Amino acid sequence: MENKFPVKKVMDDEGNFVDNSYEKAINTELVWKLYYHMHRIRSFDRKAINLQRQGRIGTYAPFEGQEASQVGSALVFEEDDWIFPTYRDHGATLTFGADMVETLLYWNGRVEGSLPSKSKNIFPPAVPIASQIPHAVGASWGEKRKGNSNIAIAYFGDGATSEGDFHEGLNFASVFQTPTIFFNQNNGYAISVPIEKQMNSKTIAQKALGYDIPSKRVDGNDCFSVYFETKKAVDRARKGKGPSLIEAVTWRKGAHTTADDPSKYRPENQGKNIIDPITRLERFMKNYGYWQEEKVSAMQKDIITELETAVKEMEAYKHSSVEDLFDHVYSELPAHLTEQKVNYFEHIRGV
Amino acid sequence: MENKFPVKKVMDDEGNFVDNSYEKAINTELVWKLYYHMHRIRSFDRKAINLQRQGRIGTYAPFEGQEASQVGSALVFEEDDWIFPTYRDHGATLTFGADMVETLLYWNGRVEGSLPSKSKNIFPPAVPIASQIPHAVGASWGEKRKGNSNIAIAYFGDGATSEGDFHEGLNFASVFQTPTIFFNQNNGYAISVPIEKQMNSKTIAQKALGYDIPSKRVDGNDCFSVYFETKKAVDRARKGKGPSLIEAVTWRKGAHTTADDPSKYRPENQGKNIIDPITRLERFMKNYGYWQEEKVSAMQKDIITELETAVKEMEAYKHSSVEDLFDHVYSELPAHLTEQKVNYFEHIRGV
Amino acid sequence: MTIDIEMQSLSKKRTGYKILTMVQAINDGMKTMLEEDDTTIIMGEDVGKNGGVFRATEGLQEQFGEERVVDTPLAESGIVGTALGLAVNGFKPIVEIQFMGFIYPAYNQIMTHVSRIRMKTMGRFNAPMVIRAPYGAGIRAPEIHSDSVEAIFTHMPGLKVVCPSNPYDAKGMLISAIQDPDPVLFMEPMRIYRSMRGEVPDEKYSVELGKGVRVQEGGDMSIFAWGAMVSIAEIAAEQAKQKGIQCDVIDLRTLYPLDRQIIAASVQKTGRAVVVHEAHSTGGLGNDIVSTINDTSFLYLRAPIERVTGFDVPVPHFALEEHYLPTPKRVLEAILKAVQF
Amino acid sequence: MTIDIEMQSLSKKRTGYKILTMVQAINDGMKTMLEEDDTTIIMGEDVGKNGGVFRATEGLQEQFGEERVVDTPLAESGIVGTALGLAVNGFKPIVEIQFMGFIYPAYNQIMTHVSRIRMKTMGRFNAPMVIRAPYGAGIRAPEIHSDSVEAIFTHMPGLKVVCPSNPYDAKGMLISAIQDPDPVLFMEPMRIYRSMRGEVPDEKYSVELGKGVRVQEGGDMSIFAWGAMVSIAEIAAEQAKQKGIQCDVIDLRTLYPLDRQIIAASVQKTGRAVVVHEAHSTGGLGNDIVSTINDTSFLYLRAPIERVTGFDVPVPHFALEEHYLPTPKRVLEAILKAVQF
Ligand SMILES: Cc1ncc(C[n+]2csc(CCOP(=O)(O)OP(=O)(O)O)c2C)c(N)n1
Ligand SMILES: Cc1ncc(C[n+]2csc(CCOP(=O)(O)OP(=O)(O)O)c2C)c(N)n1
Ligand SMILES: [Mg+2]
Ligand SMILES: [Mg+2]
Repeated sequence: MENKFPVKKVMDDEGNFVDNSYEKAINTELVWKLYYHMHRIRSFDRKAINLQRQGRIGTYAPFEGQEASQVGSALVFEEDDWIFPTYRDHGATLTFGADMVETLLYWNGRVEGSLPSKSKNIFPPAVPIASQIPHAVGASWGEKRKGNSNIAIAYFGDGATSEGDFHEGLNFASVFQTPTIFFNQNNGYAISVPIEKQMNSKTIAQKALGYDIPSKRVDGNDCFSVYFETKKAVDRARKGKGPSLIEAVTWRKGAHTTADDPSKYRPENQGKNIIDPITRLERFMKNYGYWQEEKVSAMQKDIITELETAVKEMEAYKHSSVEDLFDHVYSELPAHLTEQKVNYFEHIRGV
Repeated sequence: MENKFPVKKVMDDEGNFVDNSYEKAINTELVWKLYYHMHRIRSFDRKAINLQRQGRIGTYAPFEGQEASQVGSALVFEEDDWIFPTYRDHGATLTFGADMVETLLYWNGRVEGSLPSKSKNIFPPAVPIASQIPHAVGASWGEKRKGNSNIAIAYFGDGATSEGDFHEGLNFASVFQTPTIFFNQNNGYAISVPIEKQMNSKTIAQKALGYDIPSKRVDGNDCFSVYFETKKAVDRARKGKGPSLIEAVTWRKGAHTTADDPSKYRPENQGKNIIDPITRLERFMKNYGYWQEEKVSAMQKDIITELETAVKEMEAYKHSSVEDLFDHVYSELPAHLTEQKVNYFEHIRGV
Repeated sequence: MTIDIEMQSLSKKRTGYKILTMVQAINDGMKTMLEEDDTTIIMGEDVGKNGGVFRATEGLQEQFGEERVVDTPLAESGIVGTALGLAVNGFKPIVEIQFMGFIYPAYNQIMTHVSRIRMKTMGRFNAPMVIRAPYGAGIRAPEIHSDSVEAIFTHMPGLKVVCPSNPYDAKGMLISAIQDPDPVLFMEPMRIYRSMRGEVPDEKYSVELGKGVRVQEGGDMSIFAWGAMVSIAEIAAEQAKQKGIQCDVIDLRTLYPLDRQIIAASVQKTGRAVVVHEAHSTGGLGNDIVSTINDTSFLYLRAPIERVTGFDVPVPHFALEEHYLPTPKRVLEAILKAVQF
Repeated sequence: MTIDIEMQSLSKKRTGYKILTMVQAINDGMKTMLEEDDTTIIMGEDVGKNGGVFRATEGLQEQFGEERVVDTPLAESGIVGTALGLAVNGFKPIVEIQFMGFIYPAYNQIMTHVSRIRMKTMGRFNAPMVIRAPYGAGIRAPEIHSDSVEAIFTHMPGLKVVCPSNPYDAKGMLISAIQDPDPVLFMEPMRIYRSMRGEVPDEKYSVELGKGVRVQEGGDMSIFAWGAMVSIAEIAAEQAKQKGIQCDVIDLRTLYPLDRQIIAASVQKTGRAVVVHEAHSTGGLGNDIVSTINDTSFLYLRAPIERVTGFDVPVPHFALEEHYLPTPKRVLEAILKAVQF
């Protein structure tokens, strides 16, 4: 099966074209957009880890190593598309337009962080694995029913493919030919469980065969390959040609979350030979004359400023309101909940 | 995909060999065993429908049309194998050795009917669709762990392939290489929903590709094809070579259950050109010199006697015991349940 | 034949009304909303041509087309999860779960998403969807087909749970449920799907969710029930009347949020209560009603509250189901026990 | 360092005992049974090399091998369903569900098969399996990780539900659960996994399921709690003592079947009761306890029973979890309210 799903690459580890047919499609704007966002989300990611270590936010799920997959895909989507992320896809949502302060708030246990205040259709990160997959099918089916060309993307990991909801979602998408992109980041592990124990098959792409859904394996550390293959799938979906599955073969460089210790289960050198996705793009930029030292440092400065401002805003954010515990459960507070709320406020005030 | 999974046939609709390589493997004993059991379960099935119409049993799920699939597969299994049937697979369980009286009791709402008193490893018919599939994986995994060569078979329908448990079960079997046979009867419908609405793929066999589980499509109305392909899968499993999926393409001639009216959703002539599996075997028997008129009538007489005796026994069966409502929930009756039971018995006695 | 003639004549009694069974009233409620609101869609197993295994969606696909009345694959989690995706994108799905005992595969979707999406997004996304589920024993159905599991849903903030006991309420409450901005689990007592007929207005009307109703008035005893148990309670109340005991029979109708006011008002009048439900005793909603009375009406109570429920055993295969289910006789005994305390 | 030295010295106090945290005691319980009984196997996500996300299975795969301590694919329904297949075929699976909030996908398997297989087969097949599930809020975990949903399992005849509150009980009850011929849901209060240490015998011992225990004695008030709420109840009881109110604090330990005797005996002594649990109020087990008191001790009651519970809202994101959870102060107020009634 592996032969049937070769890993599609546009550039190699050294940043050289493998597939020259993309030469025209790649231009300064795209290169810098990819580079900027990958940088931006990596800085965010590292900052967040630090904030967690300092106790300034809660448990955090880092995505270092997966920037090409997240940025390369997220840049394809348009304003009215729908994104259904997991807890590890805030690189993608930030790229798509989620607010950075709110993203930080999420990791600080604030409900304000699980919805984008902007009018973007970003779903709260799915915590129960694979549960978001049917949602993406439903939302994109809605777009199709309305006669729009908007699509939905579901992000999910290698581990998620084992859950029933993955299967049910794909089957629904196939039957109703919904404009859904199933975007898998195969990062090698589900917490401590390596993919060899998660499945006996060598690829995730082949799992689409059972539904007659077209699928592709792409080098998830090659931002171009991710970008262009996702784009093809998206264009297909917009044209009413139905769902696709993309397996982005990537690598979780760090821990599952800040509460996890990969040295317990991962051989020390595993993955060390994998070239970092940002390094790869840098090599490409240098090889093909896109590199501009000053532009990079200006960019980095901007990102740091943005980040620091966001962290400050997060920390200065108005305190959680206890009302919010009660007020968003129903469209109108039912009587018994009003009573619970009133009693609790009396309790707080020491009445 | 359909081309990749041709429907394997040993004989054609006229009862002529399509694949002569089986000529040696087919002998009088096998032919008559198949014929006898198919006849027997059909007689049972028709009797059961009548009993239901007369209000002598409850809602009943007929399997007419699927006899070759059920008998052809069930005859392959051995004493210590495990069978996980659905509500429509009592043709298979009867063939495997389930008691006929108990089978009737099941359809009369008696819990006594959902376990075979014989020491056969037949699970109670699974009512929640696809839920038995992981059980079969677990039980056969148990056999493997014990170092036995016993296997387990899960029977399930085309509709069942849509449920998450189908997917999770196949993945577990693939990962742990359990000796499990996933035996699908694709009878064209899940109640009123035709397979074209159940899935967009043309075959069920292809659904095994995602797990690297070998699969075959067989003519489910050709008892030989079912028998020999199941045997291959079983032999493989017994040798420690892991699970297989078999799609038996067959046809539900009647209603989903006696409470169902297929004329509401099925075109009148649909399936009328499908040659009945028993007719096909009869043609084969006549074509190849197996037919013996007297033997057939003797057989039929025996079956009728067996059936009538079974119905009598079922109707003379000791009444349901109200104790059974309480006594098998836990290994020991907990205090609160004892109290409920005692109170209820007092209530019945009018104390 | 006789029945048809009777129906005919009954239905002529008042213009603007039809005499319908409960399942017909439910059908009528869906039809009303499909006509009125384009975003309403029906999804489920066998809801299309077949019109549902109970014929609740009969004729609707024919009238509204395959786009509005959708036969889905056989996968409850997929159905509910997909419906949620549609709901947040502006649709109002009415999901049919074929029997309540088959809702369990969808439990994760309902528990972690459908009921929480409003809270998770502070109202930005919400799930105006209805999950219809025929429930309960008493029709000689196969195993698992007869479960009554409201209690695993009344412990799920964000969801509303309702259960009508007659055709009029069924249509009116279903329309309310469809129009409700929150997700509603709509339980349908299949035992009385067809066993009872009643006047149902032709037009659109709604019955407010969250409100119980007194179906029989009396000062000696409060009986609380819903769904198929309401008529059991009524029969027992009639029998109690023969013995000089006047019962207040309350059909709770909405199981979450409970109408605590009607419960308290009745018990404060009678001082005694019997709760009747099909579900198991332990963990059953009856315990919530006991608590409600404890919380609101402690000083009024003159006897322990009696609960007449299904036993703490799995709903049995149907040969024994009559022994599992509450009967008028069991209810009457509970009434007498409370009166004689 | 200091803690280690302290542990060292504490553990020298008595031979045959170790000072363990709850999660270590659970580990010890599993180890004991893996050693004793070859048919015992551990299955779950990350239970192998990683030793579980809470380290409950730490070292067990190393000691007993990959055959006995099995990392499974990420699929709760598959895990439980497969475990049931193993259980009916002579094995004793101990299933780890990573967090109780992820048990929902397995609800169908537990509800329709695990809890019913004995009844369906009149005892021919049974499911001697344990499902371990860390539950509860208070550790700043992400969404869904903090649910307390015993009530959706105490409404499921055929299953037992237990929840220890200290290391000693944890090991002893886990051993009982593994040896029990019936399926047991073993809830582990992750909030006190490591926050408390206690003496745990090295050897195998068992704590009987179905029995609560009095952890503090008093005649004025009964407090019922389990798991992480026991120490909350104890703190409140201490504070009440300062005010001259003596509380009976009962750790129920087994949630199904409830120890009704200990509940009745305590309330019949005190005439007043407070129930404390993390789960939502409506549909919560607290209501069953109220019912049990109603059924057994009506005439003894001198005040309405108070319930201090999680609110009827989804367990919030952690910034607000302290407001969701019962606190000693809320319990104390309930005590005073009942006393002053
Ligand atoms: C239903 C469910 N079960 C278990 C978990 C606990 N859990 C959180 S992340 C995770 C691993 C997911 O792996 P994968 O899908 O590969 O995504 P990744 O974390 O690698 O991005 C697990 C088991 C969960 N969140 N939901
Ligand atoms: C989880 C679940 N959902 C729904 C049902 C109701 N139901 C019973 S049989 C059936 C159709 C099954 O179709 P298929 O798997 O093709 O088997 P067949 O009946 O054709 O043998 C349905 C939907 C059920 N039993 N379980
Ligand atoms: Mg992964
Ligand atoms: Mg079928």
